[in-house]
Amino acid sequence: MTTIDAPRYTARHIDDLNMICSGQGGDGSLTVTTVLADLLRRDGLHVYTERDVLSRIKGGYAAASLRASAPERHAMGDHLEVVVAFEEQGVRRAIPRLAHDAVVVFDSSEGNLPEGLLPDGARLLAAPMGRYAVRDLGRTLYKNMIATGIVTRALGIPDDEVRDALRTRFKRLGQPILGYNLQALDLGFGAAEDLQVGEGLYNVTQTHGSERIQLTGNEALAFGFLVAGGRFFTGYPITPATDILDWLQKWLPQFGGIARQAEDELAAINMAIGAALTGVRSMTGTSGPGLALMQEGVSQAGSGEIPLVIVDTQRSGPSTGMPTKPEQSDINLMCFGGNGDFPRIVVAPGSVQDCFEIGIQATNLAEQFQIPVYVAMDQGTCQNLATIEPFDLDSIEIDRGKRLTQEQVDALGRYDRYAITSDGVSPYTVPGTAHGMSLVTGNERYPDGTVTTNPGNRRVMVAKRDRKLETAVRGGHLPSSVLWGDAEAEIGVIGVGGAFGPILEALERLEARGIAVAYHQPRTIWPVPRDTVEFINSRRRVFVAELNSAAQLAKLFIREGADPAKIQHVLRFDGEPMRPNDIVGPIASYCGQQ
Amino acid sequence: MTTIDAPRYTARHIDDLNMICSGQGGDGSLTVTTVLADLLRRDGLHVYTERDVLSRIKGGYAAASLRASAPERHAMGDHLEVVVAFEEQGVRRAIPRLAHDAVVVFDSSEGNLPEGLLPDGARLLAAPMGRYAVRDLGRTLYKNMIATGIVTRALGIPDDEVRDALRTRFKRLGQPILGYNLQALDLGFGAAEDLQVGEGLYNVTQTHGSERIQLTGNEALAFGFLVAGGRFFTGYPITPATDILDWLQKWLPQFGGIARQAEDELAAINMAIGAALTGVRSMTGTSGPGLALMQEGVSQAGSGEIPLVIVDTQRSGPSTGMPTKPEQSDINLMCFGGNGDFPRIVVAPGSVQDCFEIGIQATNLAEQFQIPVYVAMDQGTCQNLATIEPFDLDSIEIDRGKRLTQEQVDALGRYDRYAITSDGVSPYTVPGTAHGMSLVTGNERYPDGTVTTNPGNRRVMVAKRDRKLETAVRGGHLPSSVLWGDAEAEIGVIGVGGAFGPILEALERLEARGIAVAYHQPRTIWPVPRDTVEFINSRRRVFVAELNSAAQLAKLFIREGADPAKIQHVLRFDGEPMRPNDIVGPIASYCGQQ
Amino acid sequence: MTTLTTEPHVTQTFPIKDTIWCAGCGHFSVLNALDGSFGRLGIDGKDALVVAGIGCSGTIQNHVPAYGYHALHGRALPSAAGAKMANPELTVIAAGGDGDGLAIGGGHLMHTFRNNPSIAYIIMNNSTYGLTKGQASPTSQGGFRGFAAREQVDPVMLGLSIPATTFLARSYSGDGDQLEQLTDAAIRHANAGRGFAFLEVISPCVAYNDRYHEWPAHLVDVARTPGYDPRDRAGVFTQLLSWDEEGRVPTGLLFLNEDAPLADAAGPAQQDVDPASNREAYRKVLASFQA
Amino acid sequence: MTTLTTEPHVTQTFPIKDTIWCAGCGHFSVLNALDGSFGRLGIDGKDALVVAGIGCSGTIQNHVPAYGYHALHGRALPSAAGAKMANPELTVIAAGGDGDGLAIGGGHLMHTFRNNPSIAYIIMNNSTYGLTKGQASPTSQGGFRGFAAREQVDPVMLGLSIPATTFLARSYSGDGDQLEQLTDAAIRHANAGRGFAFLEVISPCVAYNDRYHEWPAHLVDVARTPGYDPRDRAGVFTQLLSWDEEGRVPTGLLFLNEDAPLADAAGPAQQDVDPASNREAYRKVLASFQA
Ligand SMILES: Cc1ncc(C[n+]2csc(CCOP(=O)(O)OP(=O)(O)O)c2C)c(N)n1
Ligand SMILES: Cc1ncc(C[n+]2csc(CCOP(=O)(O)OP(=O)(O)O)c2C)c(N)n1
Ligand code: SF4
Ligand code: SF4
Ligand SMILES: [Mg+2]
Ligand SMILES: [Mg+2]
Repeated sequence: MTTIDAPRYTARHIDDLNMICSGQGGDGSLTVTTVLADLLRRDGLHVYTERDVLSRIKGGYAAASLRASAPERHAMGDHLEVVVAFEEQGVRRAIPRLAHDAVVVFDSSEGNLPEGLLPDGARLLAAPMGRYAVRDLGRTLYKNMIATGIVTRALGIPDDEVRDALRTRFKRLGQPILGYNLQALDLGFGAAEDLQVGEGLYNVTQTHGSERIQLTGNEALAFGFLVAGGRFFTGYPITPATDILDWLQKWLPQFGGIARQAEDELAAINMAIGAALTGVRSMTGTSGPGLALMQEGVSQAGSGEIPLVIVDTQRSGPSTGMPTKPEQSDINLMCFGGNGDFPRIVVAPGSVQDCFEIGIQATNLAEQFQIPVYVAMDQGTCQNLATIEPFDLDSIEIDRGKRLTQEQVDALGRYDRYAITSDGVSPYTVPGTAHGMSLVTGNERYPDGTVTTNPGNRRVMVAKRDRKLETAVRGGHLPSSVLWGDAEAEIGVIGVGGAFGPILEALERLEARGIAVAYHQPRTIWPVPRDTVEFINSRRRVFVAELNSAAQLAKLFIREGADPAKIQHVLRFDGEPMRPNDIVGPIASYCGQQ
Repeated sequence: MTTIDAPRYTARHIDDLNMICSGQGGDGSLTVTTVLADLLRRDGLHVYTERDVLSRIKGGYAAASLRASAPERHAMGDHLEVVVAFEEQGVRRAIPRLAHDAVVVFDSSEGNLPEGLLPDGARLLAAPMGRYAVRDLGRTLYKNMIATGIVTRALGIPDDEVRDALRTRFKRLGQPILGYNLQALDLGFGAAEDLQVGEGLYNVTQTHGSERIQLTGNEALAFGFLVAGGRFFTGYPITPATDILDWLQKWLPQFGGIARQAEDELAAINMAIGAALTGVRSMTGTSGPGLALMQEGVSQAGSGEIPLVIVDTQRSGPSTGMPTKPEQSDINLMCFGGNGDFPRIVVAPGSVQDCFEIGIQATNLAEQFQIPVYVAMDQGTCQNLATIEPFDLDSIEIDRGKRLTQEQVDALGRYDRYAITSDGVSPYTVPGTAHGMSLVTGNERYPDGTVTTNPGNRRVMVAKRDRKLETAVRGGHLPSSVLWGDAEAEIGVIGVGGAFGPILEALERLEARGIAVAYHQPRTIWPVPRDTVEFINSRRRVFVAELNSAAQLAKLFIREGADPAKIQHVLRFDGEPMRPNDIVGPIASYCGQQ
Repeated sequence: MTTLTTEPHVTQTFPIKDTIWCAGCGHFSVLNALDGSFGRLGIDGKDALVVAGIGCSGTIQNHVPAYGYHALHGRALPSAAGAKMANPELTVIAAGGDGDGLAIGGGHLMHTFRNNPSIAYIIMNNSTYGLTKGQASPTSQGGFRGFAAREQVDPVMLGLSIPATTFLARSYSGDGDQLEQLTDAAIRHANAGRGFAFLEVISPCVAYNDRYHEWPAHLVDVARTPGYDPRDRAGVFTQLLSWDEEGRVPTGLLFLNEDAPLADAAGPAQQDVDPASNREAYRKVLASFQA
Repeated sequence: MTTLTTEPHVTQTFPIKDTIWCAGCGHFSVLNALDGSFGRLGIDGKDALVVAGIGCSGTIQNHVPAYGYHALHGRALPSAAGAKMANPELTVIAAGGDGDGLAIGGGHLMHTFRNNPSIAYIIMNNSTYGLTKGQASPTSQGGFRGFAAREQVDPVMLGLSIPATTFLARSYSGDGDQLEQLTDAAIRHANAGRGFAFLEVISPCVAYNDRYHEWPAHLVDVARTPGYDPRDRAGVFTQLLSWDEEGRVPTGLLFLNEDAPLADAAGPAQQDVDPASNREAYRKVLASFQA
């Protein structure tokens, strides 16, 4: 470790900045990264953020990470250029990931970092920020803006730009809070001066593209649902799904829609079903424990042929597990939960862009096929924030499936809610339509909706329901797989959601090392796409990267015909997000490299 | 069809009688078969019964079937020697299955059977039983005992034996009900005389073995739980699980135990968990819709390492489906339901004897491994009644796993509820034990039970939980597979529960046709037994017979390494029980026979 | 009991004759009253949705000239509330048994009282689980004993305990006239946007808990009780408690709160989902992500 | 608020210091009262099980010197009831938040009142979902408005509506003495086999719904209200309603029914499961299948 005596560093130009800010829950680490994200986004960089918090409101280790890069990134990198820590443990946790010339901004109110803790090359910017905040502003909370001032100086961002960003971000808080924050910022600038940061230690490349939008996967998905005509949402608070409810409660009413907090997940899914019966495009969202509770409702939607979108923002299980941590361990539950055999679709977005597109597609699919459609998210995919090009709002298509108008019903001699059709999908009416009255039920039924156990009818009805998926697959209606990297490579990798970003980045690094890899990103996981199975079976080796301990995804592919001998599992299930090196490592070593 | 003018038939001797009695729900068909079962069981025959009812209390087609045979049978045969029908539709439904010389007892109160309906060889015994009952006894209900009188005469059973059986069976009803029933019986005997049944049309072979017991799979399972020390059961009424609750409500209190109807399935499983925490051996039971609701609780038991037995008496799904009909379509839900990854065991009894043994084993396993253990039943396995040798009550073994005594706790320097152990199982204490206090939680936790998201701890804890199944497999603790038929045969068949009896019988018939078949009966289905996968992979072709449309069992084996190319699916999902010919047919045709 | 009078005149798509009920089941009367209410209230069945739970009672929707939904066991209320929220122009009627509505569905009942959606709900209380063959329900005393403290849970008392409650009534399958009146009143209350209209009908199960002969002596019609004021919540509670102690079970319109503000009647949610006509508004949303 | 006084003296196996709570959270007082009750009532923690739900409140069991179980969200009551049924000799205390106990767990609360198991239940009511960051709960008025008609569901009123209810109390985190007394009274009631003892504690969430400064002016202690009779169910209902209209929230022992028959105290269910000692009895069962 070196302490800084003089501004003897010349700023390194970087176009990929990885930063973490950590402290106790309530220390305001997230705000530091939010302000920086605003600034760097305006500089035209792509911004990506992650949170790492405990399931408690105040206290306990809490961190927010930020990546700002010229190329679009969907995950944190492996190395950290900037570390901001309000506590020593934050520094300790970051050490394994420090870049060779990392800047460490440390709140020394409770004492200095132990000598020798930081590796050589790292630059320590220590100041008693908490003490300054209490001394000058009366509340320790403002230390986060002092840190912000130090960091922005270290990154060579002009002070006025930073003040501007604060004003925009804290507008709603009003005076005097905004004023205190600005004062704290100045304290930070002062501290940076004392620490002789000079013109800055890093120089972050600016690019263009300020039209970009910045949002989380949860927001993108909810927005996709909205533009697809989604007008009804019910949920029950649960991390990390709550944001969807929040977002829709804000926006849906402005479109004549309804977003409602139900008394529990059973009510949530059954309210959504009730709404769907009236012809409203309807969605519910939850995470693992809530999804477990919803299983009877999903089976009901499958049996009764009721269109419904169900979002599962997966988190670490089993049971309550680690509620704030990412995982992909409800894949089995989505594909195989519910009692009895019924068709369902499970789609899995990777990027924030995917979340939007798949939000639209899922909403369409549910109604086209009168079927429950799961959107498989994970805590990272949900809550990490990215900067992307604005969505195309001009080519949104809505497909209401076989919804009958009054004229069509009138033209029919006889209307059967569950009419047997060659594509498995029966025309439907909604209440308000004359002569279209129907009986919808979760029992087995004749085409007219009356309950029966007639064995012949049963066979026909089961086959009819099963045909829906065949139709969806044959017609190319399901979100398609995407092939990234070297299509011809003998080595393949597969992963969804939180594995998407790390895999994309791993691809680049492997390419740089001369290892060609093809990345097959399935965006539908049930029914298992044929091309996924073919991808596996046509390569020499395929690494299936997933955030769970049981290889749920890989086993799903094996069940549907993938050759187990080709598959190598890359499993992460310790609550940490996947990192590019989790993928680079095993592939490189398979190729005989370290 | 021949009408009977004179007793020109000589009684055919049979040692395998298949009979069905049908009418409207409430007509008392089940009582007819019950009385006959009592009689034939006393004659030393093995008795097996099935019910086929609708989900309604009165009215609608309802039937009960009975098989009485010298060899033990676990399913109905393909042909019916005796048909009793209070309605024409009962005859019509039975026609495809009539034996060449079947006896058809028909209530002609509402008119005769249409001429030409019955095939040649069938013998019609028609009488206006309903009218007789109303005329002589004032209530149409008694027609079922008139029918009983005709049938027992047709089977050559002495009248006094029949009267005796009635007296025993209806003891609880008291006079005058018993008297009316006896009168009705006499009316039946009289009718038989008018119909010139003579000494009987069939002669059912008598054997010995009157020590035998007669019970359903549900009863055997509940009894197994009881003798294994099970002392707590909670359930919510649902077909076909309710019998378990009923039986245990009768017997458990006599052993200091508790069986309780909860307000719903969520309460049921959580009450059972609460009881388990006190060290009581605890079970809950339900069917598909209830099981879907219990999924969060199962995941909690998996996470918190709480011993719990969960019975799923599967019925036709999805959702409410066909509540009174058999299916095996919750296999996926049991093996893959619940959120997150956690170890669980799924066992699947075939015969009534299995139900008893596996009831004991499941109860032991739950506590040995502190894990949720599913018992996968199906409506047939649950409710069909069989006559078997009395259970061996002398060699019951109870294994309470690593339960610590006060002395053991006192000897410990430190007690950690979730101590890391090489077999994955941590020693446990129950409330009341000093210094053994523990924190049990569904969150991830340190060995001492305090909640944490520490990644290193997480990895260790996941691995610890996973080791339980490895230990169970390695130690041979799970119910083992049974091999029936010709062990060396190139053709194999696999099936559980309701497929067990039909397969066994199919084996005999195939053997008679010179086709050698090996039947592998897995009695554990999760974790998938290695020998099941090996069985499949070492044969030329394996027929996996199951009661669902999605081949859930076969796919499970494929997922775990079975070669899909070897497997041929035999699927029945129309709500009817599987029949021997469902298996004989495909195997014979595979072997080039018809 | 009563027999069905409806003809299959509204939709040709499902038969409305063949019920699964035992002859004499109390549920026939409820069906009769409900079925007739469409005509009496001039509601076109195409604008109505009847949501039923699971149980013998949970088949009533099959026989009413309206859209019908057979919900999950215990989930009739959230299903019905969801439908009403999504399309407030519909007449939404929920119905089911005492097991369905008070055991597994008990939590939803409490929350429906508090959320007060404008739906009518008819609970067909036979103090037993008919369809699963006679188990005790939350309104049964052990062994179906008595009339005094007749109920382990009295949904009317429960409703009184929740501030938002607006309409509580009870009737009896043996009293067709009162049942018709109260069914109409409940639907009218809901359709006027006054909130959740709760109607319990004592509807004996002749197969497992036949008490037709016992009920009449125990019922007391509040419409014939001088001074009974259904608007006085505390008074109603007190009166009901004291009747309960005497083994008497009140029927009629037991509680009514007309002072509560009317529920919003926003239009149906599904209107106007065409992307083209919403494009500008969607752009506003998009812009919120640029801030 | 108060700080923890307990030392980790009873078991060495888990730390009891580090709570997840924000400084000033009302839950500290509840913990303090509960923790102290073991000593005051002479209960050996080894013979007690504290079952908590999920929420900030749902971590209280980590800090009490007893066996602890962290149940599922909303399922503290059935879990606790199951444990008590299985071993009636245990002191069983359930605890959790208003979201846990009244939203997702509302159905179980009603059924626990009616089944009346001898457990104490402490609901820590902050009228919000603390752990999930401040959503409305069933006791919040829109935007956490008022004191009058303070609650959309008042669990005490709910309890009054159920015949089997035996003990209803309310306290406040700001009143440590009352809280201790009522905590002790609740546990005593349960341990005497008198049934379900329900204690609601107004326990403000300083992060999302901090109303410490507002509460004192609105609380009224029934112990200091002359003529208040907690044994008169109708009277209590009427009084509570009228206080509610005045914007006053009563605390203290609000309702007590000591006339109810004592719950059976059968011994622990797990005794004597040895196959050898039960063999003759099992044979009797076997014989029943030979009939
Ligand atoms: C989740 C679930 N649990 C249990 C059942 C089984 N079940 C069907 S109807 C019923 C109770 C019927 O009683 P009630 O609601 O009072 O209606 P009734 O038949 O008396 O009219 C039950 C428990 C089910 N269908 N679903
Ligand atoms: C089935 C399920 N749904 C949702 C959640 C998420 N969740 C955790 S705590 C909580 C509510 C907490 O509120 P409350 O019970 O009032 O406790 P407080 O934090 O206010 O003390 C919720 C909804 C969960 N854990 N499980
Ligand atoms: S069982 Fe009871 S509730 Fe069901 S139809 Fe028959 S009488 Fe009615
Ligand atoms: S968020 Fe509220 S309830 Fe939770 S610990 Fe903080 S103050 Fe207490
Ligand atoms: Mg009922
Ligand atoms: Mg709360």
